[in-house]
Amino acid sequence: MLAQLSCTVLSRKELLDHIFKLTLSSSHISRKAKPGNFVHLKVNSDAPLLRRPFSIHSVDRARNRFEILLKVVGKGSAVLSQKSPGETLDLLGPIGNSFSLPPRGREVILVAGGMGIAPLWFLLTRLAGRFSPEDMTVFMGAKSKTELLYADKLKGTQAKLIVATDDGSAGRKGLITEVFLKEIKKRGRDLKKLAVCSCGPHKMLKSMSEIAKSLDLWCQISLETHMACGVGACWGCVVKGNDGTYKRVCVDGPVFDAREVVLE
Amino acid sequence: MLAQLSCTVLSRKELLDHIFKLTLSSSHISRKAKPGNFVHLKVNSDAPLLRRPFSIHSVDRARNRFEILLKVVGKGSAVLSQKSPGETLDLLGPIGNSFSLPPRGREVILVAGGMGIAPLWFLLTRLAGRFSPEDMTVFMGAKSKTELLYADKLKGTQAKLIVATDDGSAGRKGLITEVFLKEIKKRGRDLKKLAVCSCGPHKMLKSMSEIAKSLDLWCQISLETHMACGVGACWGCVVKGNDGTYKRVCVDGPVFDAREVVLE
Amino acid sequence: MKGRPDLSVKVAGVRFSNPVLVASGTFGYGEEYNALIDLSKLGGIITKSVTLKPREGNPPPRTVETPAGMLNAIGLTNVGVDRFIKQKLPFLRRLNTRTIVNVAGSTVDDYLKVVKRLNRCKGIDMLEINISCPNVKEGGLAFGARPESAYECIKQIRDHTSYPVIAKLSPNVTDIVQVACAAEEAGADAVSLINTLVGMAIDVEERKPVLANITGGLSGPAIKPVALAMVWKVAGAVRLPVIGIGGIFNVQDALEFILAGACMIQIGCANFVDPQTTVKIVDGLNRYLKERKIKRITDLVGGLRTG
Amino acid sequence: MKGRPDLSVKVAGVRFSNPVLVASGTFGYGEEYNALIDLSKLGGIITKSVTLKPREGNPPPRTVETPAGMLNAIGLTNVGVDRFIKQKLPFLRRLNTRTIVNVAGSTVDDYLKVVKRLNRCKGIDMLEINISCPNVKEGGLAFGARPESAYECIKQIRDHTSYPVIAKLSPNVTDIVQVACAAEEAGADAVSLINTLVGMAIDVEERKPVLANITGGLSGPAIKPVALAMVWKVAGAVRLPVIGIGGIFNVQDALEFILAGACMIQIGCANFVDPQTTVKIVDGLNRYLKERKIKRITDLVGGLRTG
Ligand SMILES: Cc1cc2nc3c(=O)[nH]c(=O)nc-3n(C[C@H](O)[C@H](O)[C@H](O)COP(=O)(O)OP(=O)(O)OC[C@H]3O[C@@H](n4cnc5c(N)ncnc54)[C@H](O)[C@@H]3O)c2cc1C
Ligand SMILES: Cc1cc2nc3c(=O)[nH]c(=O)nc-3n(C[C@H](O)[C@H](O)[C@H](O)COP(=O)(O)OP(=O)(O)OC[C@H]3O[C@@H](n4cnc5c(N)ncnc54)[C@H](O)[C@@H]3O)c2cc1C
Ligand SMILES: Cc1cc2nc3c(=O)[nH]c(=O)nc-3n(C[C@H](O)[C@H](O)[C@H](O)COP(=O)(O)O)c2cc1C
Ligand SMILES: Cc1cc2nc3c(=O)[nH]c(=O)nc-3n(C[C@H](O)[C@H](O)[C@H](O)COP(=O)(O)O)c2cc1C
Ligand code: FES
Ligand code: FES
Repeated sequence: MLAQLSCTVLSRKELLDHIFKLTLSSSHISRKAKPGNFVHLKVNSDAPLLRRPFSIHSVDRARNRFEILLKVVGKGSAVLSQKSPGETLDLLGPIGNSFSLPPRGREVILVAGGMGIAPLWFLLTRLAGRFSPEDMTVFMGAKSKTELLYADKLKGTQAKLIVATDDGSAGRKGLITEVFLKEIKKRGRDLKKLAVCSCGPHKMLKSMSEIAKSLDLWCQISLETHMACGVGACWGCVVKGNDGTYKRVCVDGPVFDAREVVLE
Repeated sequence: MLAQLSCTVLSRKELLDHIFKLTLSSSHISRKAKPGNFVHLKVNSDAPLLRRPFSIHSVDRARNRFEILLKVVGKGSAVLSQKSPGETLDLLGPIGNSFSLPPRGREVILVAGGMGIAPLWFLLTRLAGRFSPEDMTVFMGAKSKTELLYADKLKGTQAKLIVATDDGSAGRKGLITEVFLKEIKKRGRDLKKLAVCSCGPHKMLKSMSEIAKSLDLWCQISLETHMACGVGACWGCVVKGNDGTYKRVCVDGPVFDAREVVLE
Repeated sequence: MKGRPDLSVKVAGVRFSNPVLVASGTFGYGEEYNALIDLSKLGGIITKSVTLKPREGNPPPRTVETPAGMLNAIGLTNVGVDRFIKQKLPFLRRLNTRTIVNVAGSTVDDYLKVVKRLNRCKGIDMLEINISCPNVKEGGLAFGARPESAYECIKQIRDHTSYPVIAKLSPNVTDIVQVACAAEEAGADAVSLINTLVGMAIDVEERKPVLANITGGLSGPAIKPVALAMVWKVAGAVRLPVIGIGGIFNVQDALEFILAGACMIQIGCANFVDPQTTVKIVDGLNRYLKERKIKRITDLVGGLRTG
Repeated sequence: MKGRPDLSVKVAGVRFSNPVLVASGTFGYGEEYNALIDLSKLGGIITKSVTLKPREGNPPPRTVETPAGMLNAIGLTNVGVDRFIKQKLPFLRRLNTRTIVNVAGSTVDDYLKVVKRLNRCKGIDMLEINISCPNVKEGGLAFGARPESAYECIKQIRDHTSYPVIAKLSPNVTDIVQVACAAEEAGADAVSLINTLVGMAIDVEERKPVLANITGGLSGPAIKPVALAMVWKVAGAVRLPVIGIGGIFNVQDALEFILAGACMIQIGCANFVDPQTTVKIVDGLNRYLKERKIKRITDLVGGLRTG
């Protein structure tokens, strides 16, 4: 499965300020990737030296291509965001485990914070056949309206969409985790019927993990850490399990049961 | 005189394979520069870190611009050669001493090896008013025809032009220093009437220095060394003088009396 | 020149098909890279440091990138010698390459216990003794920091194993030559250097060290000049084979170490950047020798002209 | 916050307008950079090492670039103390900034002779004693490599001058804290660290060391993590003011050193890359303090949270 590939950039689109979508050509990734998998991209410049991990955001098997969403937060992402069509990227992938499919009969809830939508969108497309839209809710959080990704696209999926922004400039005001918590509590339903998948900034996932633990939710979260090798060799990317052992985010994750990890 | 400037690249032209001419905008350089002076260019990328020195190749005071010739030999020159019009370059300059004008009445001989033409062309343009073309000879050496620079332009100056290539693919066959030596010996003239200015690869200048010493020629050579500061502060760029002291190529040079330096 | 140049090297009686090894801790137990390169092309694999008991290692964050390098404070995370033998060694044994087991411990007794268990195994070609891990007390830097303790540790191990022993040296010392000489006297069959330099990075926004362990070990191109100087000095001072480590990313780097006196080299964090690094270096060495009509790589070792 | 934040620092009774100094050997005698920056904006200028006799220095090549750094083996080229006093000091004296004279020697007696001549001068605010130059026998590394000899050298100087004395420490040691403590005991008023790490580069085509001196001193961003770890350790161990040096290229780097415990910092080879570095860092520190409503830079010193 894991392979080192040279993929051509097919297109590059600026979705929002500092947020880009790159379409890359690869039959291998498009065929093998599962939601939650990521690719480990060589920046191909002198600095930074180390590869950078990015979730696989969508695949198009018919056309042998896949997409990543990329937010510019530092030097590596800045260089990668400037790759133009025709250039090639050296990548390792697909890497990592993937979201387990929620058991049938559950209500599926996806909780995305900012760039967290990247793998969740891929997951959503895979769940679409298995769950009817009325059984799917997407919570989408962002700092403010200008950083809100995919609201329109998500509406198109017919899944229920709940938006929240920190400053209230779009949707409800507040942290998406608070909105999520309020919402599931409000509904008063049997929480055992929920299947939650979440991805977003570390702080948000920490909240999700705490919520999942306190309510004993079926909840998977996809984590982000600094990675060196990306293939399980260096043990640099670990997260603490609640059994006291460390797990590698790159190959034991990036998807973990939110109840089984200890985030600081 | 010395200033730190931000100069816009006005044009970039590939003269030969791996050899580029950059035109940069700067009223300061165009007004202050003398033949032999150089600029110390920031590469403006993470690697290489240190600036790179390039001779001022021509100036256009009227239009506030100057040119450099740049041969790609490593990473720094490669990055610099890719700067496109509109980009700016951070540079220090003009730096260094300059060629002394040959005393009137002399026969002027310029001996250029490869990129050595860069400062010598600037010198030639300044000598043109002072010496008549028949009193000027340019020896132009290159590895082979494909690396021969400026032969046409030099013909246009009406100065006598003698070309040599290592492989004989253009002009005479052999090292330009050998051709030069043969030529001045052949003429049997009073060597005291000659004024020689030379620039080129280290090995060539070493030969020139030996020739100048053995024949006691009036001969100036413009040296190249690795430079760190480029402003005389670090003492990293030194060449040994024949008095046993070290001279800084950046500020005591780059132009030296060929009889007064010891090249290894 | 007809035929391929001879890249093989013999160290302490063990023949390696080429001088390119992977450095401990950067290549797991080999299997992690099995999907990415043909492991049989490597001269040998050096395992992650093995300790007596399994170790979880340090809390995260454990790595941070720095200019032309990285800091790590993994903390010798490993499965412990027993599980190593049961779960990891069989895979390595099946490979058509040399296996060097890197051993770490906090007391000489620890080291000896690990070594004794390894003594009973098949498929191990050599031991590399880590007396230089800067990230945990148990990593042996206590031994590697002084010639006397290095001697003591290596000597004990020497007396308790018939495997060839490589002493892996720390650069965080005033005179690495003294430590190398102590290892030589103690009966080491080779020395490898360098392990990482102690370093640190600070998150200015949070006003906290980036690494949970506060300090870590610096590796990568940044340390290459330091490693090269040490290899050159040690190679000039000991009769043992010297194995060069530190920021080797391409064949040029590899040749620098070989010319400085290293008969073999180890590739560390370059594996992270490009898993093909080792294979590319082997190919590059072949090409270099061929182009220059040099028959054997061993003809290049220590071929630096300093006169 | 009203008004400008207070960037001034006082070390051994000497008040500096800000904590940004230029490192010895990278800024000549100040005049070389006079055309490029307003020297009065610097906290202070540290001169190229001054020795008793003029020194020509090592043969070229003396510098080579390495990943995120450079090696130098200048060899303490300098005009000697007498010409320094006559030709260089007057310029420095006229500047509205502090002057720190860096002193090097091969024997304690050498150092003392230089110091005694400097004792008679006006316009010198402090001495920095280079016991850490790796490139020449006379550069004092012999002293800086061991606590005992560092003590001896600094103590003698301390007894023969009333200038505040900074001991400039070498990173090429097993335990820099010991050397720092020795300097403290000997009566140093501050320690500065680090000088360069010993390194080497090889020209693979020529099979020769790139530097005529074979080895050189490594500086630049590559060594920043090493410098930072040492500054942090020393700052935690001595009561003296610590001056941080090593790969500081921007305000972020400067803040890392200050948080680690440096009350001042020195900018070395960053001056070569961008002569404005010092001035930009001073501006950056001002901005940082202002934005965070921190009144004094001294409030940040050692403000690292490691709990
Ligand atoms: C499995 C996985 C999947 C990811 N998927 C995506 C994705 O689909 N889209 C996307 O834009 N990003 C994704 N990321 C994050 C992305 O890898 C980082 O943003 C990127 O590596 C930053 O590199 P840089 O050089 O631009 O920034 P750096 O200069 O390395 O860092 C900039 C800032 O971000 C922090 N930072 C960097 N990396 C991380 C990290 N992994 N976790 C937390 N903080 C970090 C740094 O501490 C620093 O403050 C993913 C990360 C992981 C581990
Ligand atoms: C005063 C002066 C004027 C110059 N004028 C010009 C000019 O007009 N046009 C031009 O193309 N070049 C000129 N040079 C040379 C130019 O500075 C170097 O080619 C350039 O710095 C190489 O940088 P790099 O990063 O591309 O190569 P690097 O990777 O630094 O080096 C590539 C190879 O070239 C060698 N090398 C690098 N710099 C030098 C040097 N200064 N002397 C000898 N060998 C060197 C290296 O050892 C290496 O083998 C001048 C140099 C000086 C000192
Ligand atoms: C993530 C990581 C983990 C390491 N773990 C070990 C280890 O367990 N044992 C050991 O002897 N060296 C360990 N090292 C040191 C390397 O083997 C090597 O000596 C060092 O990284 C320098 O080489 P490099 O610059 O090529 O990476 C580790 C290095 C890294 C980067
Ligand atoms: C070219 C050069 C010359 C140096 N000369 C001296 C010197 O004469 N005396 C001294 O104490 N340090 C000298 N140093 C060391 C610097 O002062 C400084 O300690 C070192 O470069 C690390 O800082 P940096 O990484 O900011 O350059 C020199 C450094 C360089 C790069
Ligand atoms: S990044 Fe190396 S083990 Fe995960
Ligand atoms: S390059 Fe620094 S003195 Fe010439």
